[in-house]
Amino acid sequence: MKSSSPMKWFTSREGLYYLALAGLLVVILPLALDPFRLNMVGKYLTYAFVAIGLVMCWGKAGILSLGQGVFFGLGGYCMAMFLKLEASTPEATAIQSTPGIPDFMDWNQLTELPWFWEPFHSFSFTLLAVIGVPMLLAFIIGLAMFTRRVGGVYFAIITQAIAAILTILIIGQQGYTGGVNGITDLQTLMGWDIRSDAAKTTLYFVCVGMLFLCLFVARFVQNRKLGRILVAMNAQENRVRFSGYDVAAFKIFVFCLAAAFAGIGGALFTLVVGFMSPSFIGIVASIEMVIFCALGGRLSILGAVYGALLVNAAKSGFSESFPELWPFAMGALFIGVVLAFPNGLAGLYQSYVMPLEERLFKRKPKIEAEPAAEPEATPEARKPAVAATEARDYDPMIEHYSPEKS
Amino acid sequence: MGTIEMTAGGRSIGKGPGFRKSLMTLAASVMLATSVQAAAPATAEVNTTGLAVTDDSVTVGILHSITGTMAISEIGSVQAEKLAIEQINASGGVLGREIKYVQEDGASDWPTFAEKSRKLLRQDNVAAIFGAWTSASRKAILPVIEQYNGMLYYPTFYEGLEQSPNVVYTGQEATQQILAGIDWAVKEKGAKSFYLLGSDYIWPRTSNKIARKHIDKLGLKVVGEEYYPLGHTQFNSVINKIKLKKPDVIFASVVGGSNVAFYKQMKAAGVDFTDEKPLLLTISVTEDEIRGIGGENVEGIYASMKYFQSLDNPNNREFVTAFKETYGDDMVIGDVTQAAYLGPWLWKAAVEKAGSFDIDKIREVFAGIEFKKAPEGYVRIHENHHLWSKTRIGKAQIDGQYEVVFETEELMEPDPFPEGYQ
Amino acid sequence: MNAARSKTSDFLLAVEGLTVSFDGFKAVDDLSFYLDPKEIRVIIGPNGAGKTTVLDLICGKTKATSGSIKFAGKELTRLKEHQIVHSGVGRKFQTPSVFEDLTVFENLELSFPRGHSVGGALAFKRDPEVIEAVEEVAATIFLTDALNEPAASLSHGQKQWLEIGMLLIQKPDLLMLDEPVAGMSVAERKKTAELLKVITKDHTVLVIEHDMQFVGDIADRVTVMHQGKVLSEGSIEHVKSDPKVIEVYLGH
Amino acid sequence: MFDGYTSSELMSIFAMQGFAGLSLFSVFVLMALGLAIIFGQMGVINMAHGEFMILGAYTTYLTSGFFQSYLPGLFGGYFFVAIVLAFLICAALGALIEWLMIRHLYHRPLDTLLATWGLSLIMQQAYRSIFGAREVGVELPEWMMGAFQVTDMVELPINGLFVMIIALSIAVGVYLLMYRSGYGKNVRAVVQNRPMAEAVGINSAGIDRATFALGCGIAGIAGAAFTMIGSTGPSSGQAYIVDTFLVVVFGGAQSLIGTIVSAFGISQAQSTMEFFLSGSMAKVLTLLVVVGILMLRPEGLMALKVRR
Repeated sequence: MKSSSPMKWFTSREGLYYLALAGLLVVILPLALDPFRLNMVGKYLTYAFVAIGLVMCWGKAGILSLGQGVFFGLGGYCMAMFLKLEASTPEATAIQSTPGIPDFMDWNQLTELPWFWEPFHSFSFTLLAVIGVPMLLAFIIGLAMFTRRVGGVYFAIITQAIAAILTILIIGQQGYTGGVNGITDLQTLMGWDIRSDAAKTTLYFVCVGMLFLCLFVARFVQNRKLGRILVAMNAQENRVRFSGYDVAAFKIFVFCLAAAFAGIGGALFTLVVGFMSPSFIGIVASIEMVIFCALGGRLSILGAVYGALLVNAAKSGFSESFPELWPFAMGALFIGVVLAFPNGLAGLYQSYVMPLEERLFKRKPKIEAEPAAEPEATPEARKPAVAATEARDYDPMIEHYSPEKS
Repeated sequence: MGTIEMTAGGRSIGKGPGFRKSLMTLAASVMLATSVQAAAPATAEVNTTGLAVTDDSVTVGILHSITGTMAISEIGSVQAEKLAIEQINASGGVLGREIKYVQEDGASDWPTFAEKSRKLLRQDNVAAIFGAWTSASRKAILPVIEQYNGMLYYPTFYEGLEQSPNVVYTGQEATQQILAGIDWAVKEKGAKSFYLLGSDYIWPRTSNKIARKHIDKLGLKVVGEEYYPLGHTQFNSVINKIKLKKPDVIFASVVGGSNVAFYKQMKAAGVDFTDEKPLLLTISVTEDEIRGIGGENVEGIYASMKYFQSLDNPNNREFVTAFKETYGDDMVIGDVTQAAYLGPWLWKAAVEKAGSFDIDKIREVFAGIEFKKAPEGYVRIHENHHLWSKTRIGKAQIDGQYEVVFETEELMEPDPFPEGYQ
Repeated sequence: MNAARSKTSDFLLAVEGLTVSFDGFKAVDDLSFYLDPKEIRVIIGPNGAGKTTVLDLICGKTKATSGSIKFAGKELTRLKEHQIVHSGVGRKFQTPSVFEDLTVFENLELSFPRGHSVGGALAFKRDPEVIEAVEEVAATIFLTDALNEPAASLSHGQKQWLEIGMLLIQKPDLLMLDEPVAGMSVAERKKTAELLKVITKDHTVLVIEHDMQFVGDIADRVTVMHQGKVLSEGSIEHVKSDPKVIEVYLGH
Repeated sequence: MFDGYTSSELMSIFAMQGFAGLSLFSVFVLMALGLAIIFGQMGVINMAHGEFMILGAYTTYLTSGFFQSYLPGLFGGYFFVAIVLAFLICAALGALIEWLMIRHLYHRPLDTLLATWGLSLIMQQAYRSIFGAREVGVELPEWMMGAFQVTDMVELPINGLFVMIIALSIAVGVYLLMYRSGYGKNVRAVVQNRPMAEAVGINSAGIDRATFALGCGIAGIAGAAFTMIGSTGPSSGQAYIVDTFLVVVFGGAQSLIGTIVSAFGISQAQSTMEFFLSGSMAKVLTLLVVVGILMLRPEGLMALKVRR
């Protein structure tokens, strides 16, 4: 990247979209909402991580995983284990028959910490595990499935089965996992009380920060050649294969990437909400996560963030005023998003709002033309066409700039 | 205490007018029963912590799942709590203030419970929360309610191992339910061997652990212990195992939809519970569950709980009548529903004893608070925030009701951390 | 006569005893043939003769039940598809399969033989070398003016060319084309024949085609397949006059 | 665990355990057949399959109530009426859903999955609004209760036998329909080559609708049968989702025989493991084995090896 290009990027149309999201999350919401509501938004944002992963994995590469909750949950459990160990000091747990181990272990007659809990005394290990454990599982699943060309509906159902297996396991092994109650009563992160309003607000901003980090990683990937390969793979898998690409490796990569995002989201969820339970791993939770992505627009990473925010806000709103209607609304959302507007909000934005913007931008066309004017630019070849006629061609949020013009 | 007579006038059918009439009858009778309310004390005196208390009202929260899978179980609790609140209001309210409630839906989703409890405490500043059903939802609420120093009245029988200064447990903890039940089976039915069967989560596992320890102590045998995932619907294999082991007692803590499958398949496999070979003793099937299972499938099983709808005492007759008049004649009332009904009354008693809505002041006076009008008879709050209560054994009838066949003589002491049972 | 030469390694491609069966049905049955470097070979045959399956087997899309495929001394039957591509075999499908969402430039760039690993694809930069290669191929396939068009907007014939171009940029030693002129206009056919002539200057080409006129225009040798086996092989005149071939095409 | 039992006792137990496996097998067959037809023949994943089953169960519930009130003399036979009604109602709803929703999504299998999930949410909540959140108890006629005494020890539950008979009849019926009738021929023609089938005058849209309706109708029958052994509540259908899909996928998508074989394999594995292990672990192990085999053999047990 040229030193001058970040500034230019921020004034490009795509940059403005990012700025708008940042403005919403960093300025408007914190000012407009009390700490309680802001904390709820923080919780919604943790789902946005999963949704971004799904955009990459499902929207771009066509791999629909109905088991993203597994990775969300694993990330969350890793963080919860660390926090639980911190909360279970020998002093705090003095009334137990074995002080110093988490309370639920004591209730289940465990007398010492299981070996796989030990490393979670270390915060750096935990941070590594939050990303590493989901990625490792994704890698194993991916390796087994993609090299054998399991895809589409089969993959979806198998991931669903994995979600079921993990849920039953966690619930069944309650001495090691906390069972159906999950890991609860998490209080401090390295001595810092995560339950206070100030901490919740801080955690909200940490969420926002991490979210943008993930957005930029996702954006980087989709704008590199790798991103184009993912899209190409979705449409013409064989052509990609016979252009000399190991399709399985790319699928594994993007599946692991989505798993890592989900893991980060899960870990932040644990911090924001203060506990983790198997109900976020199961089938229902996992499929709900898909709708966040689908509503936002399955091809748009920014759309995914809005999708996660809107669906969850609607869910909270509905369940406060018309709880019985919520499942109807949610069901209608699934059907509507698939039948009526398959490209979600981003697609609608592109078809209805963008033309308006187009007219506004016309007045100062400089902004868009500028990047092409860079020194070593050779003519047309440097400027991939803008003509995304079909909605599914491009991420609508970024289509009007050129990925390789650095 | 003056006895209360439900007059025939209060029994008109239908929700609207009948409800009001029964309330009026009740109000009149309760007014008679309790001493005449003194003029309401000043708000500043009774509320020093910024709760939602005004000169003529106080706001509480109701937090149960009314959507999702748990709605089945929790709706009865909501109804009972609302009924209690209406009745208290009709009798003059609490410290001269009318109770208003904010109801939130936990949606069978634990973080939602945490979120909603935070909302109730932070935004609505409720003076008490009546709510939660599953242990998981209570565990989710717990940190929130402790952080903001609220008070939760939790109605479900549960596994124990908890004693929060911010929770009042109006249901039984595991030992109260289990020990009396097993003792009864051993003494009255001569049981020697037991088969423990439950859904796979903390409450059945903890309950069975307590049961097993107790059976060991009595020098008797546990011949099998088995758990099935929540929602499991195929029990043929375990039925065969039971037939192979021939236990005297099946001690069952299966919950939810699995229950229906389990009892139907037991019945179909030729097990006639009325033969009591083996005898089935459950701690999870209340009258509510029987509605889904079908009375003909559970006829003859025994349940060990503190409350059955058929309990024959004036308090309960009155409660059952009021409940049915409010919510319809086809309603049944299970153990948890009754425990939920206790919540608002115990809270009222505590507030009036403390002379304040402040949580800290209420907490100090909890120990020893009695509720003589409890449908289950008489309850008293133990200093560990659980209730002293009697345990009863009911025998299921084909009409879906239990016939009470045994009742402990004394109130059972609640013991959430039972020494020797962990 | 081919069998006598089979041990020598001066063939670019040597297919021997190749068999594949689908649930007992032998789509390709003990097939052997050999390709010289820089040869243009056309495979013809009635529908269901197993022509496309042969290409599928060579490029690894279908795994052989038995037999061997040696390419420049390498055994292909054991390699994965992308490894076969990397060893120098390019395959064009019957229906044009280009990336419709991408521009012509991006289509070609994607096939450029660099950055084919995951890491490589992340690090890939559009440098002058790439641009030069793309422009050169674009010129060959008559698409210089369409470089920035999305592939979806191309005509059917242009898509066929683009796909050929995507093979060319990989610089393969062997190009396999499945009915490259199917559905093309007469003018496009002519141009395609021209294109093939250019290509064969430095590639070996294996073509499946029905259009006998076109076959005559381009083929060095023709292999006729029938029911998974080689029916006849030789120059176009030779096979045209082979009674077995006439029987198969006209007999029924 | 077999100490102290006589060999005849053990024999009886094994006989009954075998029967348990078989009744689980028939449950799986009933669950999976409808889905297998829809998925195998149309490539559509119907996530609302469980809800269609529950619709059949509620139909049975209503029928039983109707007979109790108006035709108490015929109560013993209500179940047969209920099965027919369950089939018709579910099939009708299925046809409607196909027309409203599914037909727009044939080329997008993953989207049908999401849309039908939405449908399942709506159906669940509708049940909750209409029938209440609680499970309903479906009363069975007297003759279906109890067991059939084979020997002193061996007792076979009558309703279990009945479920088996239904499963068997449906399986045979589907086989005849698919392989011995004109309709079946048309279905198979559409599956193999849609444009060609259309060209020879087969109404492929009609075939699709009929197939979807048939699948849903069979789900309805399954639901009716399950009132005998399971619970009927708004969300009872969800309990069946994963098992059902795994049976179908494990069997190989386009093979009805495969579905039967896979149902047999999974049910036997599960019921055997349940006998020797705890229920939860048996379930986990069964799922793991199935997923493991699917990873090794993604096309399922019986998929035809065809040119891709």
